[in-house]
Amino acid sequence: MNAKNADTTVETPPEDLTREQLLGMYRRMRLIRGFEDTAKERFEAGEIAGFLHLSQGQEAVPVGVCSALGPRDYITSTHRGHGDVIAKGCEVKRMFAELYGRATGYCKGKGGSMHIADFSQGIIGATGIVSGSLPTSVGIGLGIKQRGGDEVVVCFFGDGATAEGGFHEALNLASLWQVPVIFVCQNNLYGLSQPWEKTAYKCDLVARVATYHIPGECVDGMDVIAVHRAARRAVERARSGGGPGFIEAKTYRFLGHYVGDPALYMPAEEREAWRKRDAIVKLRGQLLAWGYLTEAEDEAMGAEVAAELQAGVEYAKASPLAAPETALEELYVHFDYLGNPR
Amino acid sequence: MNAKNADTTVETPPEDLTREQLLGMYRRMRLIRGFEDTAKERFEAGEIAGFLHLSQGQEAVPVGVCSALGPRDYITSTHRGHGDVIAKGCEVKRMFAELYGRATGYCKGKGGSMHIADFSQGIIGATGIVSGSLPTSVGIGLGIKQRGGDEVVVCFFGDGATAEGGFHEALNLASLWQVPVIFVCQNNLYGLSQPWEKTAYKCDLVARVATYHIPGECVDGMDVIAVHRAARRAVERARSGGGPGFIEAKTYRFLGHYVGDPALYMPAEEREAWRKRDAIVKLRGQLLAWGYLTEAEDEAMGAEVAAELQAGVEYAKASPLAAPETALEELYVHFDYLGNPR
Amino acid sequence: MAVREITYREALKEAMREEMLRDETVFLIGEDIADPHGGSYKVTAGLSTEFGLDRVIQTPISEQGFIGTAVGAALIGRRPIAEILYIDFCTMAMDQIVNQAAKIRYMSGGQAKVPLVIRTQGGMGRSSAAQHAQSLEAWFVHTPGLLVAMPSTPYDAKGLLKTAIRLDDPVIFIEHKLLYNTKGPVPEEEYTIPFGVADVKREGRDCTVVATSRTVLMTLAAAETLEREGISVEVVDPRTLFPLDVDTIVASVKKTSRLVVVHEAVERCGFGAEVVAQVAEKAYGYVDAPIVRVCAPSVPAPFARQLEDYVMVDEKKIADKVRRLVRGEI
Amino acid sequence: MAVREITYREALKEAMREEMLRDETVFLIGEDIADPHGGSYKVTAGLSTEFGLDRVIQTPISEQGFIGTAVGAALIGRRPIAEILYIDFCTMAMDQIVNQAAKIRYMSGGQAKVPLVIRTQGGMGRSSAAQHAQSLEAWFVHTPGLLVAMPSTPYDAKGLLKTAIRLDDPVIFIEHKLLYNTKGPVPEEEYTIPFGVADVKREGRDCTVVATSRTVLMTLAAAETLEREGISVEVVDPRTLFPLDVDTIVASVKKTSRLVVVHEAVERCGFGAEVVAQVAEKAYGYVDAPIVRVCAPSVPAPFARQLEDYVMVDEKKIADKVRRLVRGEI
Ligand SMILES: Cc1ncc(C[n+]2csc(CCOP(=O)(O)OP(=O)(O)O)c2C)c(N)n1
Ligand SMILES: Cc1ncc(C[n+]2csc(CCOP(=O)(O)OP(=O)(O)O)c2C)c(N)n1
Ligand SMILES: [Mg+2]
Ligand SMILES: [Mg+2]
Repeated sequence: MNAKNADTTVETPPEDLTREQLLGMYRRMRLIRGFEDTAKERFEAGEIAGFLHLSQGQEAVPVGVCSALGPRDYITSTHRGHGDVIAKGCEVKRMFAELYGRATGYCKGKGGSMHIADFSQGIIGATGIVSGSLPTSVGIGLGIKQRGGDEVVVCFFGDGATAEGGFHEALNLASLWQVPVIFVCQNNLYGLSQPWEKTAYKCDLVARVATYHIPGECVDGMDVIAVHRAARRAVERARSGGGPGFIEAKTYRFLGHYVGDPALYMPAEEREAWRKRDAIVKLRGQLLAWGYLTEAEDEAMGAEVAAELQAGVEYAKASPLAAPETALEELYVHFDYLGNPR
Repeated sequence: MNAKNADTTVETPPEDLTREQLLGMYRRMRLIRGFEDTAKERFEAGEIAGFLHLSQGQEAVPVGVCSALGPRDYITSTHRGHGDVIAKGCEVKRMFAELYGRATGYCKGKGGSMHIADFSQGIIGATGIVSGSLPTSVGIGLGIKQRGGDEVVVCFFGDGATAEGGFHEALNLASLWQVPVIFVCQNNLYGLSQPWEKTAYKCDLVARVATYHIPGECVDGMDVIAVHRAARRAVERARSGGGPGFIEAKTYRFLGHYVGDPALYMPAEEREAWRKRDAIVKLRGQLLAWGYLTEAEDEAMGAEVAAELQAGVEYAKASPLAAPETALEELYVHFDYLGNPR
Repeated sequence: MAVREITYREALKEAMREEMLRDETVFLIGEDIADPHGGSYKVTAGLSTEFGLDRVIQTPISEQGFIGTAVGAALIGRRPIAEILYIDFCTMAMDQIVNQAAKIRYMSGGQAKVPLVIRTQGGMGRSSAAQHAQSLEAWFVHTPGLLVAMPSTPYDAKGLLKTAIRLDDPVIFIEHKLLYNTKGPVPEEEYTIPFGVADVKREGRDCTVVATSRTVLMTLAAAETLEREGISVEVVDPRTLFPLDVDTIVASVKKTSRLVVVHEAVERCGFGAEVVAQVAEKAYGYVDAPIVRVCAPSVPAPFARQLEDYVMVDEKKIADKVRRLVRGEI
Repeated sequence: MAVREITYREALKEAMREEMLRDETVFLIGEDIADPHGGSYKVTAGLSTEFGLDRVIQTPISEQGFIGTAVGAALIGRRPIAEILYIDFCTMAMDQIVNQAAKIRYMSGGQAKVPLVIRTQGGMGRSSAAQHAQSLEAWFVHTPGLLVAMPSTPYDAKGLLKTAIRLDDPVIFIEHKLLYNTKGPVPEEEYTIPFGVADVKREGRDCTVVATSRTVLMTLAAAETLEREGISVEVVDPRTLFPLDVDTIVASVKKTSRLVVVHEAVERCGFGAEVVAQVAEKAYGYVDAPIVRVCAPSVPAPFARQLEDYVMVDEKKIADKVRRLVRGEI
């Protein structure tokens, strides 16, 4: 964490962000938190199948980053992607519909929690393969460059992904080709059960990435404004042809790796300490202090978010299940799954 | 190339190497050069099948490195591995036998130029997959550590391999586990047709490797003494439990990627300039200047090497071809190739 | 012989533990396998506590790196058991598995031994979606130099894993995510099961079903149902896909004159095709009906339960196919 | 139609060149494909000079990275043709091919299109040894979401590659290292060949041989020999392994009542097994002899000529097998 972020703790509101923007970010973070809490509850009630990798605690990272993006920009995400895709614009009702295996889900029940995509908003999708999205993101960047566009692509990944070969290959290619990709490492200090310092020996990621001549910043991932600013810098640079960027956001996963993981490997004191740094609480405090939010407004927003989530779950439950035989559809554009031409 | 190597150009003989050692290194370099020249000639005459990736120009690297190894130490190598395995102790006659597809070849005709191995000398073999040997070498290092041995393993690879994910994964694991592996990058400035600066953007390899906390040196690969000293430092450290090391040896491939490659991508002036820096010529000059070698001795050595090569080719040609049906043998230890138990 | 009922998970763990005690060169390597996590499917739980972190080595998320590490260690005489959590992630290490582990012995003219076991698991049934529910055994059976085991019961799991660990050839050892909690009898005493010996899990007269992994259990259940209908099914579990005990399969087909091959992997170019091809050649003239397969249709695994159920092999699909075949409706 | 004789290499290059001229979103990406090297098999020679280095993108040795790059670019509407120099090196990019390219459309519920072609080559015959002579098509046929083409002639190569480039689905396009210099008639005029349509390369009565890639040429030569002996062979070249034109194969087998399947890949779990399995199911009752395969024995490719010749499929091995089958000796 570097000094750049210190400014967000001061008492005067930031000059580079409007009240609306800040409230929007706050609401989005709450929506993510609420989505994750609701999903957990519904999963534990047995209504949702599969795995659920939740991101409570990390909300400031996707929201800080995606608030620096435009609607035509792209993101890619991971197994822990709910927050990323909500931050970029996914509607919770269609996400719930996906988790409930409904025809109205983003992927019509075929993808589930780990693979939510909304191409119409540049949400190219999440991959369940650790590091799998890094090379793909370079390709999106290359495609943008080829067509002379000014979009950027943000590639979200975890600290665990930095040990994979694809991390290195993607950085090297992005650097050689100077594509508009912003690599955002959500360093939540764990890759499944393994603490970050066991993944990479005394690693300073920003310094490692600098050997590819990719400018990087390490930011406090519990400070949405700090994340947003770092993202804005990287996005502006990439958009104007300045090539790839890198952000390491130090954050924390409040819960286990997946729902059901007792996470015995996370020391209780550590969990406590990070809980106290909750980015949502922090921003709330700032908004109140700056006079951007009253307690009453805050409560109203909470109710609104709760209603949206509630409605989302209802929408999902009321939607028709994806018909079983649709399992055989949408594999190829030009052929059915047996290879008969359409 | 750094200052450390400057000392090898002075007029007084080095104190850390005996005349015998230096003459041994010189002879070994000549043997490799002669092997490569002979193999090329025999290949062009149609006597040898497959590909031939030759290493004329690079001899100082394997010889400098392997002269710092003991017989129980290990090496792994690449598609361009003749020099590496000769430097570690392979006999040219059994190498020729391999190239000629004879039963007396190191791999009984099954491996060929790209896969020569001699487990009895710790020559674990060459892989034709660029970067394929890097993770394997970490495993050899780990195995050594597990059994409490004091051997080291040298992993030879090219500059091209540094763009592969396996490079990063291997460095990271070697660093985490502090295994006795010395990664030796023979940076001959080309990966097939692609110049090094197109492989990695402004890359300082030693600096990149330092981000894994692996000590590295960049040496003049045309100076066998400089290479040897860097290797000795790394070997001593690794042998005494100091963990992995890295050497980048700047060298040059005098010929094309494989026999038959016109290498149009290598500028003529560049080739000329590097030819003038021939490591064999340099060492010869030093040996003469230091009084370690007379012109007559040099000539005698040349004749001896030529005779060894000549005898090697004859041995190969006189050896029986590997019997065709042996193609079905030696796949499994416990089963024949159809799965019938032995 | 004293026999207890234990789970498939416990059977696997016992195999590893016994071999680790017997031979100090045996070690485990993989992601998240050490305590307190003890592996995501808990197969290795407790072993790092018992044997220490030098024998149960955790690795960063680097499949290419740690499989390569295991190959290298095996090459100098260590006996690594590497765990790839999902067979889907083998895609990250295919070069080390296929071009290095499988080929080094052959390429070196028999100099190398690669006493490596790669434990992994596959299969559908947990709504894990496309990247966590594949059954990729056919790739490895198609790779000369590898041995492939796929146990269906706790007994087989333990006996085959112990053999795998002792063999000097690389073994891909494929478990099933829905078998870990299944129970079965396992002797207290030490035993091993040779590779290449099929197990006739049920004898029958009317139709031979060759099934692998969890589909063996489904087939046994289907056979019960069919028995009540007067159809007698012989269930052959090859246990190792390579070496494959073709003799037992062919002998069974010669007896029943009908063959159905079952697996969870997608049908196209799956292991079942190889079984059919071997029988179509070696039992020609003995087969009195089309040879059919019950496999997943060739689509990725979908997420939603009803979609996954639709594509996944189950007892009913197997019973239907056998019934129709025996009745001459196919 | 004006028809010239050109090589397989030229046919491939023409296909790429024409499509690059027709559609500016088509681009090439791969190692060493640009001039002056122009690709190690020279298939792309000249294209970077004509289209520039933005359309013919050279990459460092990073198969995972550049295949992933191609996937990403395809996802936003570009049409990459990626070259993996040897199919053996696909092992470095299996995750991007199998878990990403093949599955993204399905996983996203049909939102994605992946108009990606991966050109690569396989096969034995050049003493390239174990890591440069594999034939791994079966892996990709076993992967739902991919299409797989394997042309045997210049005509097919050009027509199929043009189709592959225009399709919105990912295609694994597998060439053969010993076909590049073969010549054949190719029209001057534009044409394409649909995927999923087999080509009966020779009509015959006594035996159907399904062969792929270079083994089609070997089979045609064997058929000539056998014709002189009075044995009439029908040679079916599926051209695309998926979609597979089963109807043409089954119709042929129903006519000849005998089937031999030929490919260079190792036999065990190869593509041939799938063909046998389909026929054993769909042409049951029409086959009058064991169905046999002529493939490489399941060992890695050895280096030495005499060893490689021993394992490699050739005209003689094909002729022998067909002859014995037709004579009832198998
Ligand atoms: C290639 C691959 N290896 C292993 C896994 C199993 N796995 C899923 S998530 C995970 C941890 C990922 O850690 P990180 O990248 O830090 O992301 P986080 O879970 O912390 O968000 C692991 C090991 C996987 N999905 N893909
Ligand atoms: C994984 C893989 N990709 C591509 C190739 C093809 N290839 C063989 S050697 C080579 C160049 C290697 O360059 P470098 O590592 O610098 O070694 P050098 O040839 O210079 O010794 C390439 C691209 C390969 N053998 N393996
Ligand atoms: Mg993490
Ligand atoms: Mg090089």
